Amino acid sequence: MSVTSLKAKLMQGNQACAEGAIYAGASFYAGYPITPSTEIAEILSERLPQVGGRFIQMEDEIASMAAVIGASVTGAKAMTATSGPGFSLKQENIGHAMITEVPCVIANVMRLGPSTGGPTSPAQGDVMQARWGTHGDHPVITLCPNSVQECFELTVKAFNMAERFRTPVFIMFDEIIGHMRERVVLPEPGQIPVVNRKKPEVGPESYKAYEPVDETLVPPMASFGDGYRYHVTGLTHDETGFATTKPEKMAAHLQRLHDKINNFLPEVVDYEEQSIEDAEVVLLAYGSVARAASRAVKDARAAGLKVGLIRPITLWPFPGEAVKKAAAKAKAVIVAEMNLGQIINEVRVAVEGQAPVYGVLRADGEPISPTEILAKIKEVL
Amino acid sequence: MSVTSLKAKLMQGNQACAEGAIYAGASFYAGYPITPSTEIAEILSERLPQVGGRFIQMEDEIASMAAVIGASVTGAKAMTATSGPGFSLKQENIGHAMITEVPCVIANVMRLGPSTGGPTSPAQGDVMQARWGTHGDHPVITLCPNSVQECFELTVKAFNMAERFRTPVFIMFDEIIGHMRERVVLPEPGQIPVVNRKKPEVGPESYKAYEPVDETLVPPMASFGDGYRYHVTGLTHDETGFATTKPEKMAAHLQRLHDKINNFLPEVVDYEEQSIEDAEVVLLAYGSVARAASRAVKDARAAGLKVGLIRPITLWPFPGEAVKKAAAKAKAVIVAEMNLGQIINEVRVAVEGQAPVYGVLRADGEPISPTEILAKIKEVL
Amino acid sequence: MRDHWEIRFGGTGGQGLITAGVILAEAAIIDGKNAVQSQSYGPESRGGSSKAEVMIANDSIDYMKVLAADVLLVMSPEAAKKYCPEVKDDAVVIIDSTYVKDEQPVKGNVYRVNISLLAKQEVGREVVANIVALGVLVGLTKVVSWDALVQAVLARVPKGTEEMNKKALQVGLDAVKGLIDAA
Amino acid sequence: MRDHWEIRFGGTGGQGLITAGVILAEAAIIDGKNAVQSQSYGPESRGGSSKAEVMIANDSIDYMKVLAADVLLVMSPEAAKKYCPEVKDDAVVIIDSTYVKDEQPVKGNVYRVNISLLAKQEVGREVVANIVALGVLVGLTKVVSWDALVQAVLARVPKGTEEMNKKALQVGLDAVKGLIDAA
Amino acid sequence: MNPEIAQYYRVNKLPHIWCPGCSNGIVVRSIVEAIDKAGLDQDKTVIVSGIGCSSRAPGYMNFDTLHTTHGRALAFATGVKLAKPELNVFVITGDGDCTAIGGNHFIHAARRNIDLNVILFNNNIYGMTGGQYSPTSPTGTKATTAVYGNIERSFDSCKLAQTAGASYVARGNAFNTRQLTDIILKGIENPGFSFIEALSSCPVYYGRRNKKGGPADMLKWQRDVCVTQAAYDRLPEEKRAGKIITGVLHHEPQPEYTAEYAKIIEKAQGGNG
Amino acid sequence: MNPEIAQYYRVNKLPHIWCPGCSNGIVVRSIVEAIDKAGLDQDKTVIVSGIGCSSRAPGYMNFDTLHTTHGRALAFATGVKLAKPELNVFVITGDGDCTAIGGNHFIHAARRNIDLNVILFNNNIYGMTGGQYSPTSPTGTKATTAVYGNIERSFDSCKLAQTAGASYVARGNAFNTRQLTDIILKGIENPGFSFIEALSSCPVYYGRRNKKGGPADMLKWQRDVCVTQAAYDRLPEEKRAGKIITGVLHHEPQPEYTAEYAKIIEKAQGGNG
Amino acid sequence: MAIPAEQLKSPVTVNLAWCKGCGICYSLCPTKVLIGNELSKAVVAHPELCTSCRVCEAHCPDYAITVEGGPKR
Amino acid sequence: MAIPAEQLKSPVTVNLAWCKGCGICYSLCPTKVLIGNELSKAVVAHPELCTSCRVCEAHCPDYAITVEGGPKR
Ligand SMILES: Cc1ncc(C[n+]2csc(CCOP(=O)(O)OP(=O)(O)O)c2C)c(N)n1
Ligand SMILES: Cc1ncc(C[n+]2csc(CCOP(=O)(O)OP(=O)(O)O)c2C)c(N)n1
Ligand code: SF4
Ligand code: SF4
Ligand code: SF4
Ligand code: SF4
Ligand code: SF4
Ligand code: SF4
Ligand SMILES: [Mg+2]
Ligand SMILES: [Mg+2]
Repeated sequence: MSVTSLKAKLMQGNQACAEGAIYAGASFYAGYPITPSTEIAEILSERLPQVGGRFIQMEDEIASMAAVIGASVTGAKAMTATSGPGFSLKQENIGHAMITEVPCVIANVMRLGPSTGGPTSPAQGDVMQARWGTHGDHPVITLCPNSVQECFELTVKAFNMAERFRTPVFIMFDEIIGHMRERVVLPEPGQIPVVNRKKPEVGPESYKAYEPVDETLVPPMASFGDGYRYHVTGLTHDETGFATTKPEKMAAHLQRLHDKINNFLPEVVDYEEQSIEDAEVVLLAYGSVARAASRAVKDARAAGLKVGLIRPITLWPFPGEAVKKAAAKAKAVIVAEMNLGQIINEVRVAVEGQAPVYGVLRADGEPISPTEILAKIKEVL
Repeated sequence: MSVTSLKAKLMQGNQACAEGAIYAGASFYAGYPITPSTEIAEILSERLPQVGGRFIQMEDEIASMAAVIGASVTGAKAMTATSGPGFSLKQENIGHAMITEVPCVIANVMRLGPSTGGPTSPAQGDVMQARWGTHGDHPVITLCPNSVQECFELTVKAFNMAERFRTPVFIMFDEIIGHMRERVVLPEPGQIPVVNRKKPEVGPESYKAYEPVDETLVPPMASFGDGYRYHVTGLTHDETGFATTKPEKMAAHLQRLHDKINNFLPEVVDYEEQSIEDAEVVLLAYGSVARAASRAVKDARAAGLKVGLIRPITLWPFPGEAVKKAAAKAKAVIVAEMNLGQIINEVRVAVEGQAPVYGVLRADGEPISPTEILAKIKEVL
Repeated sequence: MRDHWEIRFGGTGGQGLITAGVILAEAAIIDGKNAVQSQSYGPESRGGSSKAEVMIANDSIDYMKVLAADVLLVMSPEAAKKYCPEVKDDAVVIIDSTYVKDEQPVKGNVYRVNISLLAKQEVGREVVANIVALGVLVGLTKVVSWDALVQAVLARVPKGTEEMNKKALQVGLDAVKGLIDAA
Repeated sequence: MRDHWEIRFGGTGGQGLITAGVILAEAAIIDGKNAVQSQSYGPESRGGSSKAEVMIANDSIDYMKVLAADVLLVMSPEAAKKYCPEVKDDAVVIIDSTYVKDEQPVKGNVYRVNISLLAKQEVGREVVANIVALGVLVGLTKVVSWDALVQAVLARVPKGTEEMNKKALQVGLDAVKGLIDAA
Repeated sequence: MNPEIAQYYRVNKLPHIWCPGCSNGIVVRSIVEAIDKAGLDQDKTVIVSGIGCSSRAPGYMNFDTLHTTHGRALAFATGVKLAKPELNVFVITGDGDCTAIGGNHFIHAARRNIDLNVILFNNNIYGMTGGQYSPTSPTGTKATTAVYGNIERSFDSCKLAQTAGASYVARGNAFNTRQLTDIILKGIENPGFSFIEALSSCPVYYGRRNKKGGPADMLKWQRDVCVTQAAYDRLPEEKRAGKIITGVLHHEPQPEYTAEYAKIIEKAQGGNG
Repeated sequence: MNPEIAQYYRVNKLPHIWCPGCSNGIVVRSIVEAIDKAGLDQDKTVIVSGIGCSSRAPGYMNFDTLHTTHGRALAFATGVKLAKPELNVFVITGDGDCTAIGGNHFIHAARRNIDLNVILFNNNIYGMTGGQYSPTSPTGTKATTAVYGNIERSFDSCKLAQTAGASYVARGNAFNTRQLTDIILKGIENPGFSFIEALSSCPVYYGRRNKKGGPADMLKWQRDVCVTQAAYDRLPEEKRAGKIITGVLHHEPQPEYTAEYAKIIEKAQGGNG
Repeated sequence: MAIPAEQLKSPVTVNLAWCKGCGICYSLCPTKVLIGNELSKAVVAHPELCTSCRVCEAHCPDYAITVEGGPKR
Repeated sequence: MAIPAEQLKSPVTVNLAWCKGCGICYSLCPTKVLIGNELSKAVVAHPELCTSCRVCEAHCPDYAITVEGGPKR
């Protein structure tokens, strides 16, 4: 083992998320407890004041999301964490943060739904909701770790992307990842870069709060209290930030929300491939299921089967290009997820009929095992 | 004009929806006002007590959805209506109605989002949210009228399907359809069938609230107060209705939610085709946009272009088979919708790469015109 | 006689243009025709821009929005500016000269009528300007029968205001009598 | 010595099995190994079924859940019934005979130890049954070093209870001393 | 189980999931005893709850029972009652369920004075999620999200109910089961919104972390601090600190919502309401 | 516009979207006058609002302004204030926004006594959506969703604020602009949750349907029915009916949330707070 | 008839572009300085009667009135 | 030592399958009829002392105690 093992610790996924937030410079958390995400709140209620930050337990999830946005407009890096029922409740205000372009991080530790469902059962049933849970149109960035180490690292990345793209960023764990404990090695301060939002370089007179100043299309963001006296509204607005009903302004505004992310897909989209070069069967899995799939790939290869794995790290934007490319050479694509068919639709869009797409789908509170995946591989081959 | 024109009236889409509810036997409405759906509430606040029903303006949309479920378990046919922000807020309780299989109707008169967006601007930006707005997995039935006459008829149908399938049913208008007034001919009582939920035929001793008794997979539903003393919970439950964490029971329960609808797709899925037989360009559009598309088809045909239209009447389940079939013979598929790309994904899934799929997408508060669609047709041909 | 009419009313919220559109569409239904009325308006209750559109046809109506108007009524300078260019060459363009002073439409047959002032001075209340306008419009275009129009107006307006509204219609009609005869 | 251990603890909520799993995993980390601990539990705070799993390996650990256990500890009849069949043929199966009376595992090397009673009687508090169990388990399997175990226990338990917990470990170890030597 | 009360339980679902010593079971018993004493038709009685430990109660109660979403029980119950006013509707809710996430439905149901019997199981903590502070946790409480001590002030949910419009408000506790049964019974008899706060105890999360002793100690504490208004008034000044007033705190009949709605129907159908 | 107040407005956004005679503009003027009198740093002052006619006000006000979602202004404002306690935070809200959909955030912000200055524009109706009844519409009100007359009882939002925990509560009206400015000023000076109900008027939806006359008549009605507590007490019994008490209704300083939180930080960082 | 407003130096001025003709000012003006025109908008009819009390300014919801002099509010 | 409970006809009985050993009953029993066993569950140690006051039954959160006779509650 390398020397860094000196700093190795056993840490829970939720705890790693909380520590990742601190590392990324978070100074504000508002939330409402819900299994299986509660540890994130509990840990941050203790940790944030230690670093001069602030934690508040709000009256519900709607208020939590609201407070996060309020905090972020003052310049704070802010986050909340929840699970399905709370994620549903946050959607309206998530939409507000999307249209007002307020950076923040929302963690969803997924349990079995719909409704109260199985509060302590693992699931991956909210991944389509992450994409489409709000009314209206906007793209989303959604990260999905498959280890405790990644819980830490992707939380840092989530904050970085929130600040870079001026947008809410989701980080979605399944309950297994959130609750499991695993060996992690935490980076030193400075070891992982920490990104801060772009601030205006002009004075208040010439500041237009929603006017992009460079090719990123991301407008610099002044903090409330800095003297810019600007307006933030959830109505469609023009580059000044004030409400408009002019079609061309509305169109430009909503289109820019898309372009500021979609024009930078190579920077955003992240995934991992395993044994994909010659794969006749392409597996796709994420979160804890990806670890079962990874083992299934090894077992399959050991049995002489040409199987590979694509693991999306950004669920959204979805790494469709990689899937398309892999599918072009494959005899079959198998999507394993702890739900009754969600990301599989996105895979179908990417595959474009090049290969049949099968699912290993499960929504019963049980993890998907390598054995099940292997069985499916054998079935389709 | 036929004799029925004697009963012809000019009626607003939202009003037709309210009258459709009355026709279908609705006796309960709970809602919270929001543009552009408010007229449905206003009209029902006057109409319901006239027929012995009840209207309540709740404190918010969450409460409205809750009250609707509460009313329905007592045996009432219940509905609510809202628009994007309210639809977002209702999602958690919609999930509750899904998992508890409580029939009800939710109308969403769509305005421009995200967030407060453009309250009086037409849009079709909530159609993916209708499918994926809740956490967890379940199918949904979503109807989409393109005329005031259909606002009436599909509202009746929405209630019928809610009762038949024991599930919440969405009816989604865009603002244009909700607010426009058009000539309608209302049916006589009895002219359109009205469906009522199946009640238990057994006594309380042998009643299992969530055990299907026939191939419909829909369990008969006792009304509260009828002496069955049964339990309804948003937790995953077994056939008795009581919470369970047994994987096989959870799986069976969630799977049945899918099967009770997906096993009956021919009964559920509805769409309309126009000039599709020999179409080289297949248009797909719904709601008010379908009327622009319909005119575009006529104009194109007049110009000698082989263009046809598929208009989904059920957005969900999506008429993918019809699209697939039409795409097989087409050179191009064009999806026109008042959003930045929603149903187009579903079309891509159906088309499976058989033809390129183009969008005429618009989210600026302006309707899509036949001219724009025609231009696109010419561009892709 | 056209068998398909695209009619547009433009002005500001509070001028009653949507009501006018509804009445016109209802009159068409009474005449046994098909009609669709639609609108667009801002979030303001009063004072924002407001647009009402009516399609009238003998058969089915596909698209519900005006592409190029056969008839245009404008009651604010903004509306005049925006909508005057989007009319057919032979359109009837009615301008409320109380509010629209110097807009110069380049297409259609333009009629300037002091509609709002007439409403206030001849009928006594500016709120009936929309009804005066209907009198003008139907007088000029005969898109619906006068009887149907009167019937539709009476069915919509608050009880007790019937006479005032009938008068408003007449004031509108009278204002363009000469023009119609001349036409 | 195996280089990959799949260890499962089954019982009811409140028995501290998850804590036991965490301690074991922490001991493995102290030993410089890789470890993953996961669990599943019901919605009840107390009394529902509870399962903790620990994977210990020298290199990376793909899948975090036990497929077939190398070591199984069961502390309730339900857990015994459910998990005893899912072990490897040569597994170490530890049964808390305070609660599991007549379950007859068919696979593995079975050790019956009166863990909970020992905790109550020898250490004085039943809450330390999980620590006694760790003493038994590590005594039998040596999956982690004893020093690492002691260190991990002391790092987790509330201040002031260190001695009691050390004693609990020892009680567990002593209970199987004879067996180990015999093995 | 005593056969006197067995008919009101789904006995085959017992034992329940609550922790050893959790007082939820005690409070539920008072509810069913009050229902028994009131002679309500068991087939016409509905129990609605939200989410939380306490909100699991309906699953054990032999009525039509509706377990809803967190905080929303009162809104669901409003639908039940308005759609079928002949039903007797009870709402079982927790301090988090009723006064945190559900606070808005609470004040609105009270304002409408709709005929619901609401029993708030106040254990001063979020039990189900493992011990976070709630809006009724006293200032200074230790909780998993208040490791430095809770800085928030707490609601007096009885006062809130009254100010919002409840026509009947009472407070009881799990120790004094006779009083609790009695004030629930009086609430049933009030045709309007009846709110009963039942002081309960969560020995596992609230008790342990705040050093309140075991389950029996927590009940004894209730015995010691709870007094009726009359008894309080008799207490010498120096003994009043820390006392909690129990009993009926407010009772003032008001027009009931579904009864008023019946008049609307009459009016709409041409009566002269 | 008078230059005295112009600096507080985004003059280029005027005229505003409100209807002729809507009193929202009058109330906003009182707010900016109070801010002026209090001498607040305009760059350190934030105005937060929800959704509604009244909630459009921040768009016209020359500060950092945040127009949020319906009902949630207080929760957003809580985030603003807690994250940057040196800011002066105002919340502009409507009767629907604050007491219907936003009721829960209202009582919780009051409970926490967080230093926000909340001005509720109470026009007794949902103006923005065209005249539905609100939780403050008097019983009997006609509204688009109460064509048979409103059967609900209304909130006294001042009492609710006080019961929930607000440390400062006052009521004013659009007619008595001096008083209104004054009570807002006092609210600014209270370090804690300050709640000011400003009776406003919606001549278009509330006034017309309920036959309250024109804009000026509605203001005159306010003049006639509003009295201070002192004046009320001097009134003979028979003249008291229908009077509305205005002025400061409650003022009792309490620990403020962000100040208490500062102590938590100190404690966590090793101070002995 | 009164002297046309524009010919007097009036302490009160109305910004007609902002005035929405609500009638509040001329209803409340204690000395009837202001009246409504044909579109109900406020016009200064009797500037000479103005006491600079500022009631009109304070109650104009549209900030359309400015009164010079008078009490600081 | 007391006579084993099972040999006396006791007014109070404990359903051990439901008893969770919380200790409430034996803490509250005014006459110490009940005691906790090695797993803290309630056992009837002194049935002869029982006054059928039903305090134990009323406060058993698990409905594990039935007292025969005594006041109707
Ligand atoms: C929307 C939503 N948010 C959060 C939760 C998680 N949750 C379940 S119960 C509960 C609090 C329970 O506290 P209380 O109402 O006091 O009931 P108790 O468990 O103490 O009886 C919470 C936060 C949830 N189920 N749903
Ligand atoms: C979630 C949501 N529900 C409903 C609405 C529609 N809506 C906008 S403002 C409003 C009520 C406004 O009333 P009030 O708060 O009293 O403000 P006013 O317009 O009277 O000033 C409603 C219901 C909305 N925008 N968002
Ligand atoms: S956690 Fe607390 S409230 Fe919940 S069952 Fe256990 S003791 Fe009762
Ligand atoms: S609708 Fe009413 S509250 Fe809204 S701007 Fe008009 S008058 Fe004011
Ligand atoms: S108060 Fe203002 S808006 Fe109203 S009439 Fe007078 S100047 Fe015009
Ligand atoms: S300042 Fe006073 S007197 Fe002068 S116009 Fe205004 S209200 Fe009238
Ligand atoms: S009170 Fe009930 S559960 Fe508790 S020890 Fe006694 S019998 Fe057992
Ligand atoms: S009935 Fe009374 S005396 Fe008898 S065991 Fe129970 S508490 Fe003790
Ligand atoms: Mg609680
Ligand atoms: Mg209002």
